[in-house]
Amino acid sequence: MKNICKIIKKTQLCKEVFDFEVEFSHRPLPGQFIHVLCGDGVFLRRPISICDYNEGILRFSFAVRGEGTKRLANHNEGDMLDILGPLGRGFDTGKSGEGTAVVVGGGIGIFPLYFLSKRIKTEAILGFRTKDAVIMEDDFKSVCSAVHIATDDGSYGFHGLVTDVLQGRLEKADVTSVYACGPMPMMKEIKRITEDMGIFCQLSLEQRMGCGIGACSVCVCKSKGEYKKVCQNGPVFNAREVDFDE
Amino acid sequence: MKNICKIIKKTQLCKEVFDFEVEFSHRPLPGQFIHVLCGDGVFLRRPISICDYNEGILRFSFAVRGEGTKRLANHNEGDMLDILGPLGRGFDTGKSGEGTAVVVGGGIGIFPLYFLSKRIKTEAILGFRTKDAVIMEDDFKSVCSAVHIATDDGSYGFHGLVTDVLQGRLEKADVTSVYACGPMPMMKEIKRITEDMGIFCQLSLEQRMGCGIGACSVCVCKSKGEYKKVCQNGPVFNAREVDFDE
Amino acid sequence: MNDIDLTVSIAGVTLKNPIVTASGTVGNGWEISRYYDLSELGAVCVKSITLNPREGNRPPRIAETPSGILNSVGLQNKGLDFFLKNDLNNLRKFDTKIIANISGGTIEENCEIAGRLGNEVDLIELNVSCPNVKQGGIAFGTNPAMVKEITQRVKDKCKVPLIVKLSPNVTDITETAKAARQGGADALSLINTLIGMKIDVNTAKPVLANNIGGLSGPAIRPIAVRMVWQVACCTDLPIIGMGGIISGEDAAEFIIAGATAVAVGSANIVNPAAGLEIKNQLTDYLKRKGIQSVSKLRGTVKIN
Amino acid sequence: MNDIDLTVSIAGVTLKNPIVTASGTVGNGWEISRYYDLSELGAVCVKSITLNPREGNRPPRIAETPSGILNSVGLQNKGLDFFLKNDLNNLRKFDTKIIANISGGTIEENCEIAGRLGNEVDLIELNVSCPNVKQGGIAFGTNPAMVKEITQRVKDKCKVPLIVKLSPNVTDITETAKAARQGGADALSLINTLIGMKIDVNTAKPVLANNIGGLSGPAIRPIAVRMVWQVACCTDLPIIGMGGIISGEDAAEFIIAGATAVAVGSANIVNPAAGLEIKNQLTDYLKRKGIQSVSKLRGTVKIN
Ligand SMILES: Cc1cc2nc3c(=O)[nH]c(=O)nc-3n(C[C@H](O)[C@H](O)[C@H](O)COP(=O)(O)OP(=O)(O)OC[C@H]3O[C@@H](n4cnc5c(N)ncnc54)[C@H](O)[C@@H]3O)c2cc1C
Ligand SMILES: Cc1cc2nc3c(=O)[nH]c(=O)nc-3n(C[C@H](O)[C@H](O)[C@H](O)COP(=O)(O)OP(=O)(O)OC[C@H]3O[C@@H](n4cnc5c(N)ncnc54)[C@H](O)[C@@H]3O)c2cc1C
Ligand SMILES: Cc1cc2nc3c(=O)[nH]c(=O)nc-3n(C[C@H](O)[C@H](O)[C@H](O)COP(=O)(O)O)c2cc1C
Ligand SMILES: Cc1cc2nc3c(=O)[nH]c(=O)nc-3n(C[C@H](O)[C@H](O)[C@H](O)COP(=O)(O)O)c2cc1C
Ligand code: FES
Ligand code: FES
Repeated sequence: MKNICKIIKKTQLCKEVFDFEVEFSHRPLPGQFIHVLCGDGVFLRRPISICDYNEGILRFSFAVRGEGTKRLANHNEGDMLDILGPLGRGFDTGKSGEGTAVVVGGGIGIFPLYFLSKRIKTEAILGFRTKDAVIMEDDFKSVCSAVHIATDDGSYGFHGLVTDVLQGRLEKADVTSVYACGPMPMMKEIKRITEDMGIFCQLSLEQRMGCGIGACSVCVCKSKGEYKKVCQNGPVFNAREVDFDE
Repeated sequence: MKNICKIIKKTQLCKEVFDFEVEFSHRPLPGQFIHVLCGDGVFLRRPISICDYNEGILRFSFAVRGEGTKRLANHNEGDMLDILGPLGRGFDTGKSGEGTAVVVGGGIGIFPLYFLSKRIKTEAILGFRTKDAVIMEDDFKSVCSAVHIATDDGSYGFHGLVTDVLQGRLEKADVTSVYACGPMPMMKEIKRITEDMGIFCQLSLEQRMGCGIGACSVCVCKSKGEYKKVCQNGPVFNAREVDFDE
Repeated sequence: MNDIDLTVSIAGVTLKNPIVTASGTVGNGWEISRYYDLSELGAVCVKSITLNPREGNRPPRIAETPSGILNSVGLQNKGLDFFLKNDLNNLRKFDTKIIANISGGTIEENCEIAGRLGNEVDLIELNVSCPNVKQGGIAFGTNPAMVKEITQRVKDKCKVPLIVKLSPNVTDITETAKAARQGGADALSLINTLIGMKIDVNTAKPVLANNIGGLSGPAIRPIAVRMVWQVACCTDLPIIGMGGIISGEDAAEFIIAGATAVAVGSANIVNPAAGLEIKNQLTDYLKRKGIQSVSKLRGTVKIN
Repeated sequence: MNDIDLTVSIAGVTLKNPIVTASGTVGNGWEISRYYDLSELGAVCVKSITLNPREGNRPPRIAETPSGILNSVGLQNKGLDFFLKNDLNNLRKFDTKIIANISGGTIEENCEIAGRLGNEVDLIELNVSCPNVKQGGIAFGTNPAMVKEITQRVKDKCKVPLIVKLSPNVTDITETAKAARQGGADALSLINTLIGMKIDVNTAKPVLANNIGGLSGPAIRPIAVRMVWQVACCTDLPIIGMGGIISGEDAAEFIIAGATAVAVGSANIVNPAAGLEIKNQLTDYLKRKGIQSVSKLRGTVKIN
């Protein structure tokens, strides 16, 4: 649904990441996303994950990457945003009841995982480039039973990849489900690891989008040999069904 | 010259007319204009007359017409504007020493005449659509020896055209120069009247502009059988030299 | 709004208003029907249909350009059978006309699709101009002789009026327009997308996996208006005009230039309710101008 | 900035950097030289020159379109004699190359202009693609055989290298590019403007008094990049790429696509210092990417 939403809170999480809270009347599910008009001069909407939802207030966070997110970041409290959503299929949390669930996020991939972590019992493994880019650690700590941070340069937490941390964590054999969102190489590796160990795993994928509602067929990824629409059939897919080597 | 200028005052003169004061370090002449970037999503600059200038503060007023002026009007005090100027050739005030000068403005044509009226002894004849559109009457009263207002619908002042008022005023035979700015039919009529009576007259013309600096040759008007650039050879032309019937 | 007559006729088929969806931008109607009632539209034109399912090009398939979109979907669709069995029944629930856009890779394939569509749909739009496929598509669409031949042969199999969709990637669009007319087209639609490319300067790689794609959106509107005007000047066939329409006034611009109906494409991608909003804005425009019937607006351009 | 080598060579003429002004957008240099030193540019390409003075089309001559400009100046200029006597001497004061863009109405006129220019300028750009004049212009530019012939005959009279400026209003730009090469062109420049039209829906009149005009600006950039890439693939002639360049990264995009130099047009109209700013931004881009010489960037597009 199309909504004109008032920004009620704007904060800056780190150098290039902003956090908005907007009035929003539709209740979303973890893993769903919104599709936002960024302002004059930017034609297409930009997809952003829902980071949290609470009694009519939707939270989303985004990194400034190009023209769209730059224009979006120029908005201030009190401004109105044209938002489409909630869109897409979220995480399947049915499978995570029995054992421990782990969410694995890399960079801007952590945002949808926070909303998910509030709903299920989980541990978090979060990866960042460097210490200054580490964000939302306290948020995750308040909802997860454990939070492991990794940085690429070792300036904070574990020195290395989230996939290394995950591999270590899985050795305990108590983990029954993994939910991940992040850059492609990370997702590919997590698919491999969880498949090898027979662990249920869902990935939230990214693809360049047009409509965001399943009408234009631009946002596809290969799943079981077929092109599926990330905006409609995803963004969350079962890791097993994603074909990365396309 | 290109200037990034801070808006220090924004007022609304009537329903669709806004008045801005900006910091501006180049001293302009009456009749010159500025060329303003209106904001994201508007590609070309928009030409606006200089309405006043005082110790580093430039004033301009504009009516909201289309996309450009709409975006411009969205700016607030404290915002920065990218302004080119002062541009063009202003009014020739040398000729107005001897007798009485009259400025004749129609609608948005009144703005450059205010700056001019501050510099020379003059009476003003100002035309508007209707009473609610009458603006800057007090401004002109404070600098002109007399101010005559005409409205198209007779809701305020004289019921009729500024050219009728002018014709009446010229009967006294003390007027030696006329400066006019307004819609084409008005300008054409003023050229005819002043030519018939042998009175010195200058017109400030409008034409759709590109560069505003004389480089792209789009903004022409016919003058003495040739296309002249309004932005460079004008916007002020001697009425005698303007060929309207093109 | 009821006092204004919005009906238009395309080759004997009456549309309740001139607003049509442009092929490929609303899928087959399922998704946008959640945003408004498709019965509000003059017609729905579906995503290009091929005989067999097509998987389309590799992603990324979209890039944003100044006031425009580049796309390289490449005719992904589930094929004719699926269309006949599923999409069509859904579309029939709405009180609107159905235009089947067909995009076979060969003349024969197009003939077969047209034949099998029979009169299950209200109109057939023959896409001879898709820039995103290797065979067929644009190869037909830029050669007047080919346009005439394919039109003739497909028309022969059509039980409903045939619209030919023209490519703007030509030196002279009046040539292909006239060729389509000679081939027996009942109406023309234009423009399809212009071929474009965008390179990511950080990676030196084209943003689209297909390297090139079709440019649509407001950026191309001046080109589209010019072509609609040129074609309207050289033929009496009804025209469905499109290319960058995002408001009711844009729609009016195409109708003034000579279009009988207009299609909304990229605007749907930005705003799923675009079709409905543009219809309402066009109605407001007609009211403001005191024009009682949209057909009175058609071709009223006053050339300087 | 001195450690980066910006020099490029167009048919043996060395430009100190790849930034050129596009014809018609900076007049003959007088005006923008008040905004920056023209010696900062690789070359200045002047407004199209005709043998005799031309008054151009009636105003209005410009309209804004989404991310673009429509213009219908129609080659207003003071003629060859005035250029030789006045503009040329002024331009010579700057340490930059001079490109004379010539736009005669007939082959003979172009030959005469080229002959009389002799080697007073560094390069001649033959405009066979102006959409705003009735004879000459685009009629030459869209027909490969004509392009070849005019190139041949003008080349014959040229004492300096000849650049042929191609029209984008064609089905296949590689055809006209190859024709120009066969005719003996030393370099190619592309693209000129696309033909467009804008109608004021309040008056139903085209905004331009000339009804149609040439579309330029960022809106057409994806089309221009595609054409530069296509032409670079089919010929070894140096290319001056243009169409919607407003930043250093845009300039880089054209060079990656295969252009040796780039021309800045519409950007000058919005910002008189555009040429200088784009040059500086391109230098920053090269530094950021660690590319020592701009010629190393040329044609580096990694096709998917
Ligand atoms: C389902 C989904 C959820 C997302 N959630 C978030 C989030 O919570 N926080 C966040 O910071 N980012 C998120 N992203 C990525 C975000 O959409 C892009 O960073 C953003 O679109 C970049 O736009 P831009 O104009 O700033 O960059 P540009 O690179 O200038 O964008 C150019 C075009 O590419 C597209 N694009 C660029 N990067 C991406 C990308 N990674 N994924 C999809 N499209 C892209 C843009 O949408 C635009 O159409 C999400 C993406 C998807 C698909
Ligand atoms: C020298 C000069 C001085 C001016 N001074 C003033 C002033 O002090 N106050 C004021 O309100 N207006 C003034 N104008 C008119 C003002 O420039 C236009 O109203 C404005 O450009 C409209 O832009 P828009 O985007 O809102 O309208 P649109 O109609 O959407 O503009 C579309 C295009 O047409 C051009 N255009 C439209 N109307 C005019 C016009 N009347 N003259 C020139 N170009 C036009 C625009 O610049 C733009 O390129 C002046 C014009 C000129 C040439
Ligand atoms: C994402 C996308 C997919 C398209 N797919 C098709 C298609 O399958 N068949 C077709 O004939 N045209 C297709 N088009 C072209 C549109 O129907 C239309 O001709 C073009 O986009 C111009 O209109 P617009 O500027 O309003 O989008 C597609 C356009 C877009 C943007
Ligand atoms: C106002 C204007 C005038 C132009 N005049 C000429 C001209 O006289 N000769 C010519 O060859 N091209 C002319 N052009 C085309 C430009 O040189 C250039 O090819 C085109 O604008 C595309 O580049 P751009 O998008 O950077 O403007 C003109 C363009 C504009 C906008
Ligand atoms: S973005 Fe249009 S189908 Fe997914
Ligand atoms: S606006 Fe460019 S010459 Fe006047």
